[in-house]
Amino acid sequence: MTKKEDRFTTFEKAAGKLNVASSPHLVDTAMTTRSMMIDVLISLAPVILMSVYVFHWYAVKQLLICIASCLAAEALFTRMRNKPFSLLDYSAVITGVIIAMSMPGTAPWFVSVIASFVGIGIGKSVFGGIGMNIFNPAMVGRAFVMIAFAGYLGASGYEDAGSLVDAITQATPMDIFKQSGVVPSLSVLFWGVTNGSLGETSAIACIIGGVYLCIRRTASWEIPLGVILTVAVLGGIQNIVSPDSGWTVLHHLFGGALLFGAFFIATDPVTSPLTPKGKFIFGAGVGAIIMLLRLFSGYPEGVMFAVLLMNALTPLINRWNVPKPLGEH
Amino acid sequence: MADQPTATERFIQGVLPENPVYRQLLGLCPVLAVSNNMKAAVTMAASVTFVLLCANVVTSLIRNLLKPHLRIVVFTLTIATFVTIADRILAAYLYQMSKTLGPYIPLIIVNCIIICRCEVCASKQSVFTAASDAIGQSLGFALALSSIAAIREILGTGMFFELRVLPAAWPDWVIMALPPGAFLTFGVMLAAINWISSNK
Amino acid sequence: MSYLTDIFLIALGAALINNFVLYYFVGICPFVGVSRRVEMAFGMGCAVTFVITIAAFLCWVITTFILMPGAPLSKWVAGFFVSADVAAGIDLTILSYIVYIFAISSSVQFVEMYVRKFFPVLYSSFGVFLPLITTNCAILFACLTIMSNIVGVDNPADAWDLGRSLTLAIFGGVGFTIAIVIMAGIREDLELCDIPKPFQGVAITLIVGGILAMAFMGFTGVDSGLRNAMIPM
Amino acid sequence: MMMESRTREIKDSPGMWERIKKNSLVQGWLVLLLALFFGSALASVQLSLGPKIEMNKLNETLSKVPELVLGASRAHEMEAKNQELGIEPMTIEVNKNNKRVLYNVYKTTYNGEINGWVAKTSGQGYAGSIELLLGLDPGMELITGLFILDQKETPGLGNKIVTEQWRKQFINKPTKNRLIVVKDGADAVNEIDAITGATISSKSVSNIMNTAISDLKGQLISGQSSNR
Repeated sequence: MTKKEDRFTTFEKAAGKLNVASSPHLVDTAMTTRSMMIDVLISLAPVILMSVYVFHWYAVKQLLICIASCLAAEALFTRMRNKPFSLLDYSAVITGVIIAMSMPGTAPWFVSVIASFVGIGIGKSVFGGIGMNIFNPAMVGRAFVMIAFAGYLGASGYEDAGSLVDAITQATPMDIFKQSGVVPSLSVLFWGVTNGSLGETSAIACIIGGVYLCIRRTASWEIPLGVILTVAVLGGIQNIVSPDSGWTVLHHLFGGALLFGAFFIATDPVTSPLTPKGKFIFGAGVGAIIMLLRLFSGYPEGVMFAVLLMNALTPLINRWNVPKPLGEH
Repeated sequence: MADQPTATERFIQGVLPENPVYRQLLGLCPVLAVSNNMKAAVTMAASVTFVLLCANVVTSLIRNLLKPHLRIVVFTLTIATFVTIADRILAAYLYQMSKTLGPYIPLIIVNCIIICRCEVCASKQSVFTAASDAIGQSLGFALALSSIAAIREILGTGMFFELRVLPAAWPDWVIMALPPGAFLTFGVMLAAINWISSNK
Repeated sequence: MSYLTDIFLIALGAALINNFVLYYFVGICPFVGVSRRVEMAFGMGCAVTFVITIAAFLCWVITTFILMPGAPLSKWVAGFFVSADVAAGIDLTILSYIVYIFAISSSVQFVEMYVRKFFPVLYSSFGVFLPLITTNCAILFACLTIMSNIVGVDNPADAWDLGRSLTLAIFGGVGFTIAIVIMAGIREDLELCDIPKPFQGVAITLIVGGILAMAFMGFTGVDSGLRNAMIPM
Repeated sequence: MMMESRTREIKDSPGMWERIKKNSLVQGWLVLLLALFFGSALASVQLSLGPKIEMNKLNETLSKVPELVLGASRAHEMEAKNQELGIEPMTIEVNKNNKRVLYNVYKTTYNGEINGWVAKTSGQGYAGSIELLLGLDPGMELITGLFILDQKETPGLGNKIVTEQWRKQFINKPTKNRLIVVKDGADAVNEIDAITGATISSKSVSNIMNTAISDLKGQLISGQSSNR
């Protein structure tokens, strides 16, 4: 049995105890990695559809490149370890989809390939493969290329005047705001007909997919709640301090990769804490770091760094919130 | 001192079997910090060679006079003096490079390789052996440092010793010139060396 | 206000943005060596923070009053032997490295004695790390940074005062503690992982260090962002 | 030496000799001797190399001055003809909001005529401080050059401020209006193109220059007249 399943059952039991009255039928202790991963794929569907609708073949191209290279990387690295190779757990596919959805549509092909190989290789295989990784593989790959190829992925990654899609010729809403203080309308951010990384533009798609994940209990609701609450509170404080900036709490919530990160990236059960309380702390930490980086850092968006930092703190959070052994109340 | 290795053995051991970086894992700060281009790496390796050679020779010369409880003080004093001299020479003749290396030259003082060699070899063996040990260890250090610097400079800038080796269309992996690139390159190299030596 | 801002930004820079371990690579040896258990790592971190503060204090005093060109104490002493002009030009910075390393080793000795005598409990928890600290580059690095901010500045008014120097030292130590404790937490978890053989040990530690460094890169620019927010241009 | 001390040990009263031998100063004779030896080595290094290092520090700035005032081609031309620019370093003190700010300024002269100013200044960049040299014409009406001495900007993005291609757009900009960084092609005289993806670094440089120019403008002209 892998460590992930161990952890997962521990958590499921803990969660089952807590939620016994409200939703006992949803607790599925026999849930396998594979059915979980299929759930994640289903929940990503609205985001994928929305990105294909907004970005057309840019989204399709990124998806194909990332999924193919993640699978290739997975195959290569499991072969190097002489382990049986199976694509049936879909985890590499999900890493690929998440990397693709976090890329700007115009990112060159090699950036996506490098992100996938680094994500699977350094983020996952060196730690022993599925269920063992400390850091979210997709975010390891994404942060690697963000730092390595900031020129393609930063502000300028989104501006390709020669492209066919209208949205791509604009800068991202976060970026426009950071550089010149122009505030986009909330409805644009909500529906997502604007520029940004493929999966992050549409708030509504992220919410639909995320709520599905939480209802299916594949993702624990404490993490997105923690992220959103913290961002709302800190965004509110920022609004009080500088009321004339025009970038409201809702802008903070709907803009950038926040919802995508909160629902699909931070909720990875392997790299987040075990207990509900730990999960909430984890979410709150992600939210706080996102706000710190958004308001002050030079990088346009802080979600990947925030998730990596909190992944690093997860073992410590687990230490201080040890899940109670079974039979103890 | 029949059981002590001879000068030749010391030299050979230092280069590969007991490579200070890959095998003994000593002196990691400069290996990570100044390995983003070859010029800096070579200058660093040369400075370490100078300090290690001088410190080893001086220690070996006075080895019979050393009192056990004062020997660390003597080592530190010797090393710090030669590091200061190396630092001033660099500032006088390679001013830009000495600015680039910045605090990492004075940090040679606390580089464990040097104090370790003084303790293990120079304070027990003859001047000749100590000198060949110093050269062997420095060569090993230089090899390790430049192996990492070569990878980082080529991937990070497409250049080697500031000469272009990769086509101009090469997208620079900026991360390689930055701290994460140092950790990752060294980690992967170390694993590769472990893998090769375990397959022998 | 602007002094406090300065202190705050130095602290933030030393602890997070330009973390001693993950950005400047100083203190790598304990970072890979003493990071197997969280308690040990925390003890090491505390010991380093303690020593670094004392060493930085000594370093600042010695540099300002004795070593730097035109330092008051050496000017006064030399005044007895040579003419005032020559005395004012005395520059002892060439001795700085030697002086610092001895200041560090004597502060380690002092801290060890003091802690053993007055805080035996504390001594039993981190006393074992104290002798190791002399060769920890983080401490010498803090001294060198302080020195370059006293001697290396163009404008004498910009030279760091004691407050700035101590802030850098304390928060450098805090940054070291943060990095090493996070690392230890991860390494405790790694023991359960099926790490490929060549990567076991130091190699995986370095890879984790690399990912941590990547995560900390996210903080780049936070200091200038905060400075702009606090001091409107 | 060891032999000698051993014979002396026998001759002298053993108790007293033991006590002297235990004394830490005597035990440390080697350390003291070495310290003396190393001290003299360092002193000789300092005496022989010290002036050279000082020269290096000065030259780092001075060697850039002709190019900043005259432009690269004129500077090379003058160098080829072995003509030398007179460079007079001075410190300018500016009082700003009750705060003293010091500027290192170099006045360049050729055949007794002032032909430009170079000011050394620094300020906050995107990551760490940026230190730069700014060349101005004699009347301080035009910017004649820009050189980045020290910066810690992001490699691949912000550190492109050191490239000549980016720096050269500052040349011949009038100092009358503040420089403004724009992202989509500079057209007005006081506009500067931002580096793609590094607007903050670009803005930092132009802000540092704006501050220095507005601080120095009045000061230098008056300083110049007082010098006469």
